[in-house]
Amino acid sequence: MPDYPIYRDPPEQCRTPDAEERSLWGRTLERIADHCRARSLFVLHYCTGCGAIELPPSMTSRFDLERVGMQPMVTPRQADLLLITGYLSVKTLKRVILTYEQMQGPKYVMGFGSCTINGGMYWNSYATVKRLDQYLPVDMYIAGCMPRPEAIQQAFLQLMEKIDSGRAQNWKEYYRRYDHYLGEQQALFGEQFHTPTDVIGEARHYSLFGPETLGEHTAKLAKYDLYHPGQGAVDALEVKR
Amino acid sequence: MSIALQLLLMPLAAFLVGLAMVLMMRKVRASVERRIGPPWYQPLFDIYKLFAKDTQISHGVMHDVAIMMVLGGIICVVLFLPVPGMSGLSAKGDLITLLYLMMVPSLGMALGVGQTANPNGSIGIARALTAMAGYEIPFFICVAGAALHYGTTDLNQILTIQQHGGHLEHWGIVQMPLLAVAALFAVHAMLGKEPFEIYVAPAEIATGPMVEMSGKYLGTLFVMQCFQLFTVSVLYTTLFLGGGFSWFTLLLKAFAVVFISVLVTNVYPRYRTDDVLRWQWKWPTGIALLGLGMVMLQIGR
Amino acid sequence: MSKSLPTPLEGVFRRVPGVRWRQQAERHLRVELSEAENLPALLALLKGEAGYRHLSAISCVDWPDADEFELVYHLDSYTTQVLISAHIRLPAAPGRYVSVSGLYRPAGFFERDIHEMFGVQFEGALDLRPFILTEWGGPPPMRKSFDTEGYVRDHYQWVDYGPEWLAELEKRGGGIVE
Amino acid sequence: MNAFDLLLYLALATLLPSLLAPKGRSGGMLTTLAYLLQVWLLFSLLPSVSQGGSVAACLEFAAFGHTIGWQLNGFGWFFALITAVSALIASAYATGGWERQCDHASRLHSLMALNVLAMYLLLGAADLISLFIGWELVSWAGFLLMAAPGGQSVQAALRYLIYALAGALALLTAIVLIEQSSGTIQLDALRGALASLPDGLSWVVLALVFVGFGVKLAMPPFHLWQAPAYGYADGPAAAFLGAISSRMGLFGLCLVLVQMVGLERLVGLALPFSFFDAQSLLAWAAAITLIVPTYIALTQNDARLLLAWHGIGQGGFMLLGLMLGNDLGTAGGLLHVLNHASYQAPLFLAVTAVVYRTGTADLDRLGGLIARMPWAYVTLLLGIIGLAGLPPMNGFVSKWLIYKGLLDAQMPLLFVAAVIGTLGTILSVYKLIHNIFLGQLRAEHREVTDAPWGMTGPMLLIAGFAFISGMLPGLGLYLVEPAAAALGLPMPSFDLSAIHAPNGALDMLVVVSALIGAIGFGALLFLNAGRSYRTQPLDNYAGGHFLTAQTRYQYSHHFYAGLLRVIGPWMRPWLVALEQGSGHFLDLASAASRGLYYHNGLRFLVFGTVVGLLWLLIVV
Amino acid sequence: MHPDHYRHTELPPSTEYELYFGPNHPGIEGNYALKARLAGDTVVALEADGGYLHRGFEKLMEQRLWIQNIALVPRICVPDPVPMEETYARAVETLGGLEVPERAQWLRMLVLEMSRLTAHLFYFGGHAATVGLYTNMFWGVSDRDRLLDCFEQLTGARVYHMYITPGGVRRDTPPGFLDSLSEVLDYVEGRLPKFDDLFFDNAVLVRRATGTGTMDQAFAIDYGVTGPNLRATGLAHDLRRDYPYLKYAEVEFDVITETAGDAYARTLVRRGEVIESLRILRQVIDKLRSVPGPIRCPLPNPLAWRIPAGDAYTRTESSKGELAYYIVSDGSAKPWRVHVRGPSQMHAVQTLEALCVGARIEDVAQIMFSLDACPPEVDR
Repeated sequence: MPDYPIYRDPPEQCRTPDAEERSLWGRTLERIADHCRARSLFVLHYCTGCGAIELPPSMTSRFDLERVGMQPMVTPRQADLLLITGYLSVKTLKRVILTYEQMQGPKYVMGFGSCTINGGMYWNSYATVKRLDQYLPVDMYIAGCMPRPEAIQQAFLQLMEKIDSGRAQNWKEYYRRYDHYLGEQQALFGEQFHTPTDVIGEARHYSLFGPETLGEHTAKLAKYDLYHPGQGAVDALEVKR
Repeated sequence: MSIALQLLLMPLAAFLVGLAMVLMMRKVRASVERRIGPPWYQPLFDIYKLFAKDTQISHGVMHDVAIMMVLGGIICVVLFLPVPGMSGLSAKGDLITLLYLMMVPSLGMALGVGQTANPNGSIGIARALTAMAGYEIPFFICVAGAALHYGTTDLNQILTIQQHGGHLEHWGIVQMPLLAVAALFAVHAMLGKEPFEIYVAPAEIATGPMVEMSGKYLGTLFVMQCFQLFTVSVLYTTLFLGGGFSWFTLLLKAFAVVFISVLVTNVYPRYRTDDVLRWQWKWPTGIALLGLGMVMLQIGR
Repeated sequence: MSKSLPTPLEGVFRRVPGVRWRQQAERHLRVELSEAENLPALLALLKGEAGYRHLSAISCVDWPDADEFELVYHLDSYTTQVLISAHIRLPAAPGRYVSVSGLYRPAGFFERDIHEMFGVQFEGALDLRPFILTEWGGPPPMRKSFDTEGYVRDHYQWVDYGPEWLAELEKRGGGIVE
Repeated sequence: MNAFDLLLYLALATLLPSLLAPKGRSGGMLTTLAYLLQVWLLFSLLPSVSQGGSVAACLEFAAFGHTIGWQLNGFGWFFALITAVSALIASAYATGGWERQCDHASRLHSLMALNVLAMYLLLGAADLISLFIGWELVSWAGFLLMAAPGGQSVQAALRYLIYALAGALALLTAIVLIEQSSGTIQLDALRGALASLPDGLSWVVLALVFVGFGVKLAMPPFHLWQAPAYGYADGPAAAFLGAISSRMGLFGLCLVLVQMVGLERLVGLALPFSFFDAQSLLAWAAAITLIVPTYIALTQNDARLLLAWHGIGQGGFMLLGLMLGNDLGTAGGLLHVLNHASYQAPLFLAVTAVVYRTGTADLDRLGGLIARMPWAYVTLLLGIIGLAGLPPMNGFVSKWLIYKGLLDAQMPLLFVAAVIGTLGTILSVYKLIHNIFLGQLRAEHREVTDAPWGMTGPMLLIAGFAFISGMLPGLGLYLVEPAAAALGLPMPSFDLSAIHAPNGALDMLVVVSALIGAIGFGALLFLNAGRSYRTQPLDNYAGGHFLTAQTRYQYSHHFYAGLLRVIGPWMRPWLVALEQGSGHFLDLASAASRGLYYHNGLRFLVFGTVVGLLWLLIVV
Repeated sequence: MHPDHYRHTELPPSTEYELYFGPNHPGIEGNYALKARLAGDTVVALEADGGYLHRGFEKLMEQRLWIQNIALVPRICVPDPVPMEETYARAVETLGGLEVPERAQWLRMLVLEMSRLTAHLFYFGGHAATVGLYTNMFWGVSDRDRLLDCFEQLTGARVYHMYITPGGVRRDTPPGFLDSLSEVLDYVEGRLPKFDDLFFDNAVLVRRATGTGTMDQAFAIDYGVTGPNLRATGLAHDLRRDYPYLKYAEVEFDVITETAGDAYARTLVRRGEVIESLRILRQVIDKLRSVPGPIRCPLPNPLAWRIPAGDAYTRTESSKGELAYYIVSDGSAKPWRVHVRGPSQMHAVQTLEALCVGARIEDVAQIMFSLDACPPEVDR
């Protein structure tokens, strides 16, 4: 049993320091940006599980999520919002982690359905992971199996509100606590697990470095030479499957 | 108006009009699909959000330079396109220059996408260039016909000829109806709408050129879409619809051109790459050649 | 047991030794082969002479008490329209059998599936590379000996759901009865 | 002794260093210096050749009752300048590093010098005989240069030789015919002299001249030899040949068609039973030269062949412009000769730099080199923008002139043909740069670096010139002016940056500044919009999969599959069969001639002479 | 020539390259992956890669009571869940010797056909989206929503209804349900001409779908293709008619066939089946107005329900093809073994791999959607 609750509010230090460092002009721009971000959510088109079946109804004519500025996007690069639509098999989780890391911040993760919270009805399945926020920082959960379009909309609206008010900063936590998340991932996939993305380099580049960005788990990445992408890296980047 | 002010105002106006055109496009699409569609600020918010992304991925110098080329190229094109009250630099470069300048952002995008080293992107570019070979041929036939008809390639002169007397009879579409029709087909393909949307084709190549574009890179492509809608529709208006005496008439005509295009696009699937060529080389090209023949006869007489 | 057997089947069953059949349900024959190695011959005859061109499924059942795997081949014919389920049993120890994918292409998928879920080896199969469990390190999960709850406990964390009303229900002797 | 004499002697002397110092780089350096001197000499000739003047060489002799001599006018001077500069760049490039990998560097230098000398002799011809002498020298020198690397290049060069022999014979016949009909061989005296020939004879002369010079221009149906012959030549030699060599054909063609026959006569020379006159026929031949090789280039998988095929196509552009006879067309056609040389040379040199480092020009075995060879990329990029004719490069200016000329001449269909050619060019140059420099970096090229500065410098220099002369097209047009004057063709009014036309002008300085300014604005916007992180190539979208170094995901082969599905069938059935058939025939003929040549040189000479005499007998 | 920095390696030229379709790709139905090896724009080889949706259903069902499994089975195939419930329930009934009351049988047919309708409407949208006709997707999905409302009215859930239980159904029709359903059916029928205009008669679609992913009848039978995909090759085989279950023998309907066997034929077959489903539904509604009776047979304490030992193999014609459950009971409170045979197991792996060879990039997604492959059925 983990000793922290499933829902964790974003740590305060994630947002405030940079907000205070910024000038009035910078804060105003950031405020406008948050406003725009909330009203222009690009959802990644990745049907990770069966919850995806209620997305087309939410997106299309009847509920029309474009009314609130959401539209599906194809590749992780373009998207802001990753929907984990239900249970995650181990095989999918690997892809989801890569996909998440390939998304560009600010990025948000939404867990769909009970199975992302505690495994749901697949609690004793050998193939699915039970808790999503063990591996990725999650911004919003929708309970239920299967969540109804109304619930989905409600969650989206709440997420938008959270973004608008500047509280949806969990994506920074992934950089700040990368060692923790990597450790959880390695525990599941094996010690040699790594993605071709350079999370640590990005954290350094964007000043998102935190006390837990580096640690014993990230030390294992050293041999893949991810910190200095270039000459040798291409050789080593090979995922054991 | 001083030229410096014009150089500032022309891109700004083009951008704003382009935003409105994108909004109209999305609204029309929504109503065809029986839904409400985005709020009025949506295109602007999308672009602002993309430019305000905190992290973004670059695949190399060319990827960055490409974005600058795209932004610069589209702005530069607008400077050569006369609009009511502002002729910009259009006296220094004519229709052919304009059409060639329009290829600069495309080239920039092609190079940038190439550096992202994604096969989807490369296929997308290969398809886009192929489609270009498809629609540019009829379009250039129309341009040749129009240039012969007006006896000039200077856009200001073309506008003067058409607006002479303020009657419809001098409009390109009245004088050269076949060319105007063919050019409309080509313009539709130039805007990359279904059934000629092969180079984006999300279900096949995952949006092709845009596949590795994040944040401001993608935002630039959104901006490019705004400018492209403006440029193409205003160019068509200038060549065939008599341009505009005022901004109101110009926008009325330009929006009508885009409206026809977006109305058609929503009821067609996309053709395969080779079918795009076959279609473009059959119908618009054939009509354009007929129209060209008529222009030749007129000139000969 | 049943009397009304379509004519081609009668002959086919007679020509393969060790075939016992009975009507399991309406238009569903259950065929048991005492010798597992006779199955390909039976399938070949069924396909060739009785028009059984459709292999509906191959099911595998683990019988750990007998140390056996049971393979069930479900066949259908678009002409006679009588379903046939042919049962064979294999010793679990080597867990080997011959592939029938040369006869029925769909067998390729089912054999691949059974191979990764039960660990049964099919000789001459089209493709036995993992399909679903490509990133799986454990034993074949569908075997009865595989303890899925134990595996889950070892590999995943989950939040226990123990509301008070359930505890009370259990105290009163409710809940799941074995 | 005037500057032209000096030039010829210097060109002869340029042969020496590489012959005398076959080892080491001093020979190459001296050769390069000699080319530099030649360029300087040519510029010093500019005042005397402009305004239709000319400079006669003191070298002359008498034969066949005529005085054979050499005299350089503005037209020849224009081509000679391009020749000298191309040779200078190629030689500097070779000396700068390329020859380190080459076991026959001195042979290359001396053969290139021989080529330059031969071209001077051709370009400075004062009469038909010296023209023929120069022509033959150019052919043979070209052959030797093409065949220098050995191997498959010899085969290609022999193919060229077969064509060149046939062309030479046709030319000889034409010369005899002209001499017979006009009674003189002096080019000055022949100016407009052929305008009064009867129709039938005019057609014969035209056909013979077309064959004779068209072979060098590789106009269809004589297009088969050039691409392999240039493509497989040594890199610097390929750049030199590609930049200028086949323009000699254009020179000859213009000499006869424009100077002797005159475009007015061509217009009046109607092809019986058709709408065509000789001018439009030639223009259409030029358009076909523009389109067919360009779309053949699209299907090439070897970077050098692709470029060589484009060289043929661009020749069509030049001829098209010159056949128009109006001011814009003339300026465009001649300017395109200069502009083409200025981007074709860097293109070949950049590709050669890639071959120098990677050992291959196979477009399926390259990719992603932009990270490793950025300067070669820049060169190639500037080159392809020029070749595709997009602003801001100079290729755009000459193409713009030709387009405008076509519209002014009311030839919209030829305009469309030119556009079709340009579209094909854009397509294939993107394939070229994509397959070499963009996309996935191959594992074996991970440690490749840019070519040494000795190579990179010259190619960047000439590419830079292509950009500058695009921004200031007046630079090139000043050089074109004497040529047009010598031909007696009109020129548009222009200044350093702009070309004036009443119905649509072009001010490249404004266009380029606007473009650069706008790109600068874009850069400001880009740089202020939040930082980006440079990631490594495997961090890439693959549908959620993990890419590995072993995955081959470079899309290079069959790049325009969709397009080729449509135009492939048009090419395939008869055209390819014909091409292959004639190609095989040529190979057979060249093999036979090689056999003869290798086994008994004397017998080969006798054989060649007999064939030539037979030909003369039949014709005359 | 021996360049300075040239290191000789044996890397082959990139005449062939790899392109990954999925799992994160809009051209993929669900969470599934296709690895294509391409030459130019032509597929040289295609490898299906499944297991992204693997939850180990068959194992899970061995761990749960007979009655608990009702909650699991619909989740095996999301777009068309009702046949899963029906097949499972019928297998349990066969094993346990349960008799389903007549009204329950009609109710089951009602939800089965409604589910087929929703699946086919979804299919129209999906197929259209792969070729870029998004309007059709919006229309199809929103029209499907009307049927989901009916489901909600009847079962209380939109997607996972868990309506069919062994021995009957969970609840009877609420008042006014049949009328509102009839209205929806009329609405859907009225929409069909619009779909014809937009989709089936669209010249561009016909151009794209004709001749794409063509299989002949022998190929289809050889690869175990079933359902509408098989009927599109001209073989009139339908389990509802050939092995009638429930009351299918008592309703009138036609088995729709096409002969071309390409993507367009498969779409047309489904369009025909929509009409047939409407026909069946109307007959069922009429019956439901007249047939009274209980809606399920009496069951023992479901938490201690033991099923006699034995095995059963039951098949249902789902919207995608032949769906079958093989259930073995050892007489305990839980199934000993459940094997799910989904039609997509045949369509999405071997058939798709074979059909895509020689196809073009443009058509891969279309071929997959036109087979109506459902990955969760494959992965279970």
